[in-house]
Amino acid sequence: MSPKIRNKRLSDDEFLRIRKEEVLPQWETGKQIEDLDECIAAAKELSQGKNHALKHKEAEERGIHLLMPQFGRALTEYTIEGLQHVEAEGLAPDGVWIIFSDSYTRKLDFERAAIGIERSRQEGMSMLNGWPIVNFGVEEARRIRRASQVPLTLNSTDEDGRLASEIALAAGWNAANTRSLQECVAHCKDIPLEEEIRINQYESRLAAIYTENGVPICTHNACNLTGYDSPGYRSFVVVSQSLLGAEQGIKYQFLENGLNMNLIQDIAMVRVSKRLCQEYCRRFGYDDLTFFTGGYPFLGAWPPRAQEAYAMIAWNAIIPILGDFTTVILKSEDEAFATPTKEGMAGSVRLARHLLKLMGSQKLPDSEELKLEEAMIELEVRTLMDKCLEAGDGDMAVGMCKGVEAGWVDTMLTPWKYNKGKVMVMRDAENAVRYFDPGDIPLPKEVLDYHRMKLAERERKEGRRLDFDMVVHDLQFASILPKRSGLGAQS
Amino acid sequence: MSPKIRNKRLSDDEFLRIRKEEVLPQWETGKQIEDLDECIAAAKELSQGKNHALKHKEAEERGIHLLMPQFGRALTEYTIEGLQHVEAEGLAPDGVWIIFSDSYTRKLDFERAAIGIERSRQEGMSMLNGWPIVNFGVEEARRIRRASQVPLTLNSTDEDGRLASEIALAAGWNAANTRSLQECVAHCKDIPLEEEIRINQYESRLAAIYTENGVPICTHNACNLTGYDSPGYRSFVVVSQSLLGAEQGIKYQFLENGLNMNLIQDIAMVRVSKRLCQEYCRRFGYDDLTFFTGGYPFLGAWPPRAQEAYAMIAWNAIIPILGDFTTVILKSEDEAFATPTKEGMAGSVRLARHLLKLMGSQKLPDSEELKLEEAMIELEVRTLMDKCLEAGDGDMAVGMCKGVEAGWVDTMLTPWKYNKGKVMVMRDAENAVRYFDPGDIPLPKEVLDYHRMKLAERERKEGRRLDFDMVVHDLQFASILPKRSGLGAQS
Amino acid sequence: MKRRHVNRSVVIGTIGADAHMIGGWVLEKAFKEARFTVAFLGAVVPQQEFINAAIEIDADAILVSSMYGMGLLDCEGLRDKCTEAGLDDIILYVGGTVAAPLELEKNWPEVERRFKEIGFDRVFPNTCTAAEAVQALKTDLGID
Amino acid sequence: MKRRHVNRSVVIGTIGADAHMIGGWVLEKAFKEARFTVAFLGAVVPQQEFINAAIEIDADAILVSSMYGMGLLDCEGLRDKCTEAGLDDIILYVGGTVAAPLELEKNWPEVERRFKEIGFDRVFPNTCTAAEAVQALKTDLGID
Ligand code: B12
Ligand code: B12
Repeated sequence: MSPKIRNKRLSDDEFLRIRKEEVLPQWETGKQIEDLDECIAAAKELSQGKNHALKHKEAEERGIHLLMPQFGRALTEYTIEGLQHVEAEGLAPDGVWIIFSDSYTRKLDFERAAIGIERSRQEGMSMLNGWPIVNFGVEEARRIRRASQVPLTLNSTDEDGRLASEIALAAGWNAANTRSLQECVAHCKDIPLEEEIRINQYESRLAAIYTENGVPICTHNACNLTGYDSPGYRSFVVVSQSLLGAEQGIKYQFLENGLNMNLIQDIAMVRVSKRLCQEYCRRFGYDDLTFFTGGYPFLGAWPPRAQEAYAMIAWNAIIPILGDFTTVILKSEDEAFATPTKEGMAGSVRLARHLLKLMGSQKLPDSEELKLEEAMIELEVRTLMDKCLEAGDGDMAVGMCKGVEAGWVDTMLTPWKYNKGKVMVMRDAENAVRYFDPGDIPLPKEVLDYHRMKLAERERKEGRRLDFDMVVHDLQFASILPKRSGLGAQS
Repeated sequence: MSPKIRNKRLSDDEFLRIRKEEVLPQWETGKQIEDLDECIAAAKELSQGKNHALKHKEAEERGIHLLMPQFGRALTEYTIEGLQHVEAEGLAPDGVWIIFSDSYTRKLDFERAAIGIERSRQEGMSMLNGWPIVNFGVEEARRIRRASQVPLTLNSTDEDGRLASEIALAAGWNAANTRSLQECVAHCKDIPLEEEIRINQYESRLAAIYTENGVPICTHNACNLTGYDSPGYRSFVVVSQSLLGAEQGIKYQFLENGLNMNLIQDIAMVRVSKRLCQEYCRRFGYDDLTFFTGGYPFLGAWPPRAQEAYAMIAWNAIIPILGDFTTVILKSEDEAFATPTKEGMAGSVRLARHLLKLMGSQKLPDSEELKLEEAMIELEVRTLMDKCLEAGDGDMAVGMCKGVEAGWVDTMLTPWKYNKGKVMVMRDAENAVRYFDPGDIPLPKEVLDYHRMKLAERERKEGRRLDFDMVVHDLQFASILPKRSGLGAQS
Repeated sequence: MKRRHVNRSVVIGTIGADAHMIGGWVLEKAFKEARFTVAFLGAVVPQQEFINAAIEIDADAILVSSMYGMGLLDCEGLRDKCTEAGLDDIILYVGGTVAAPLELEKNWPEVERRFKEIGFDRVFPNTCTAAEAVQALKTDLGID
Repeated sequence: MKRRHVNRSVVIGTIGADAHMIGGWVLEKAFKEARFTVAFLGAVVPQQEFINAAIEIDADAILVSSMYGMGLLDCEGLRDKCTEAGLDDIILYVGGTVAAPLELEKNWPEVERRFKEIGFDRVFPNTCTAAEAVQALKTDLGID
């Protein structure tokens, strides 16, 4: 079955029609932002000196790294309090926020979000896992904008983030994601990819309209996925998405690559992602795009104790620093338990700031190993990209849909029913992620052999055959603490 | 003035004479260990499965890293309690202890140590900065040996550690250091190098005698120095000392290289140290030595807050892991304030264990940058070594003494009056340590140019001329916390 | 706990708008390995779907996973719906990171109290391993 | 504090068996920069040497550094020795990581109490910068 979607820029008419008929009516606060010109003018004013895209540009020019922590509470007061605390602890001025919305908002279940707000007030605690931006509406979002010293970016990723992004952008935040496959795999269950692409075309076009009107927007083009994916697949996700975003007119993309915590492989992945985003975009005539890079801390299970969490925070910051990514995204010591507290997040900022101080401009030097890893990832991504373009007759959107349907675009674990899930990945002796079973992915033989060789090294090192149990075990390799060893000795 | 010392093995007679006349009478507990054969037999028995040298050998064979935390309290009970706590938290079985003695003990001021013990009992707190091994004597040391599951090594470094080492070895600990210049520079004030070498010949010979009699002893050959030294100088210190230790018959040396916290430079330093120790020892016919490597966490000023300290702990652990040093030595979050508490040290062990888990066997790949750095350090060390050997007519001990006297063996900061102190070091843009002023060190022009070039990079980056104030500032670069930034924004 | 005929069968899924499914997937493997019949519903599962599946496989227990923090809100009413559907003695477990605010998540007795109040038999923190989950259910069913 | 003629001169050194000298070295630079006469004695300095140097340069103050944790033990008696030597109104400061046990080092009021009891005018934690040390002495001397 051939999808109806095309990778084609939305016309202004079409955009405005969707805006009026589909997006703004999703919830009553949509009415507050009906006048797009007014929204853009307000955004321009409010984001003066706190623009995400420009902050990133400036950081690259100055040769520094930005820190990007995450926060979000059910009530505005709690949220502002948290932002200001962390900014004072060292986030400002060289930082950028990711602010979470809650998961009801992400699923457009604003009625439940309203209940969550109510309950939070009653209990005096945040009973939602983020700030319900749609329920609160644009004025509250502007209040938060004014209260913070650094750029704010919204993370409200799921099927449909259009209204949330509209509100955030109108408040002078950064929002709108270059997403589609990423969202299906990470957060969705039933939505077909072509519908998700359609939804995201709107979001991308929205970002582009702000940009064209003097408020540069840098979308997040992410491949956090489920936290357990091969780097080649991840890189493919951002490269393919970059084309869809670019077609809608996006000029800045922040490539948010989920880390697997192997230094060489992660750095190789991010370099390949950026290089191929540039190359494929140019090939399609999108010439004036700027890509920034960020490392998203490991998105698998975290350990439930402070010092182990600090080990994770440090290693997940050191990889981006050594890899010279623009931005170091931060999780906190609370990760295993709850969305970050302001104290937890301040702790991560302190730790990462100090690493930046200690490390100066130390970078991982080029090496044969890095080149090889890059070559392997690049080969995998090119194979997938070219197969999509072939299947879609030059249209990336069509190709992606066909690839998922046929199962040669595939990853291991996701709630999304359209993913075939034949793929299995596992860690090698150096904890790099390798295909234990590539399923129906058209992995070039060279790449497959390389992965096999790397897994064989683990086999030798551990002195046992690799099996499915190890795949399962690897899911929790970073979260399960050692047992306390007994006080066996006499004294 | 030519020194009387020679790099020559002590005869058994001479050794036993010094033992009886100089060493054992230093304090009353010396009497308990008069019978050396009995001591060796007891040590053999007590260190079964907990031998430092063999543990290191085994670790290298298994391809794992050992963790090496540090502890020491005024009273035996406190000390044992701390060891057991940390061992249970993950140190055992793949760990090794450094146990500190207190500073009175190190200066042979056993009367004051006795007062410190008394005061500690009265106050119910440890009023000494370590465990006064000489005052407590061999039976208490054996009690500690029995209470712990892993090898114990004594750190009682200063002018004269002979009696402390005698007691520790007789208790089945690892002790005796391959030291001389290291001690003068780090801890001494008035002692001439030749006298320090003489004292250490005894200690080295003692370690060798244990080794020859079935209790392999792996001495610490350290270059922690004052924490603010050029890597070339550090490496020279361990390489020169390795020859003095080897001549006395030492078979295992643990090269304890103080880290400056530049990944490439530290790894280069440790590799050069090990390689040149092997090479120079072989050149003098000491063929059967084994060298293990360890990274000693930055020995300059630490930050007074937990998260910054964790950043330091993590980075100082990651460098040894990526550099494939045998052992990761640990400081704790208490570093800025007091000798480590058991909770603080357990925290570091947890953090480092988790890093080991996350990093698997990831190593820093070879690269042009690493090769260049190694080449520069190697050139510096060879120049110093060869100049010493020339000045000493092939005798390293003589050459070292002459070098210090003439000032071409020199470092920046030390309490030791014989060091000329004309040298000045500073950090470059990557935080590697470079000569700002090489004083009278015969630095090859290539090396000097390289250092100058690297410092010029910092000059460019910071847009200001380098000056003496920056030398002073660099001493505290890792310890001074950023000021809390104001809550400027409105809300 | 007295129970009707044991069927060795469980329903597993992640409740509400919650997209996390890896924990459930791991549990599915473990229960299958322990020779249970498993209806694994994946993520984003409405209350009614749990009940339908439980009826279909005649389940001994429903294992609700809730990771994203709004478990307390999402689980209210499930016990009543079970009863309405005639699943009188079905065992209800919930597990994961069930409470959004850290102060609550770290106050485990209070978390347990709240879930017991709304009819759950057991609550598991996310440090619970799959093996421990299997063991708990076996104990409650009085088998193995 | 009423004081005799101010001489703008200080003695700096690390007391006892303590080999740390970097802090003292940094202080020396700072006091010299602030146009003080400085007798810098380095590390491992016995009490008597501080006094001799103070007499020699007619010092306004003795700045005792103690880093290795046994400062309390090492500093006892210094004030009396000063008085004996006729240094009646000399200012005594101590600074660094003065107390071995962490529980004491983090209980700063108690540390201050103890040092004041044995005759010190001020105690500084090791987070004190050289500039702050200079400023404190200037204030006490009523200069600049
Ligand atoms: C991987 C992950 C994701 C993946 C999920 C992929 C997928 N589709 O499954 C992605 C990246 C997509 C994701 C998204 C989000 N996540 Co998430 N995620 C995690 C993470 C890092 C690991 C979870 C995991 O997979 N663990 C591995 C599996 C094997 O273990 P497990 O799930 O814990 O299950 C075990 C036990 O808990 C137990 N168990 C689980 N359920 C049950 C039930 C019963 C009855 C029993 C007996 C036992 C049991 O058995 C399992 C085996 O041992 C956790 C943090 C952590 N724990 O480290 C956050 C975490 C769960 N996510 C969180 C949040 C908030 C989100 C988002 C809202 C985005 C955001 N703000 O970060 C979205 C969710 C959107 C939505 N609609 O749900 C929060 C939840 C906060 C809270 N509880 O208050 C957490 C805790 C992170 C955090 N600290 O902020 N996440
Ligand atoms: C460098 C260092 C060393 C070097 C010293 C080199 C040298 N010869 O000077 C070496 C490696 C040789 C060393 C050895 C030892 N050290 Co040490 N060392 C440090 C370290 C890491 C930094 C000290 C430093 O140089 N700071 C930089 C300078 C510029 O700052 P500063 O000294 O703090 O001085 C500033 C302020 O404190 C203040 N100040 C200082 N004195 C005074 C006085 C007055 C009157 C005023 C107003 C201000 C003031 O002004 C200065 C400028 O801002 C500290 C831990 C830390 N702080 O991070 C441990 C530390 C001081 N060492 C410690 C110990 C125990 C030892 C040893 C016994 C070995 C061991 N067990 O680790 C031996 C000492 C042997 C001996 N006989 O003294 C402990 C002391 C514990 C305690 N107080 O209870 C510390 C705290 C480390 C620890 N946590 O275990 N050490």
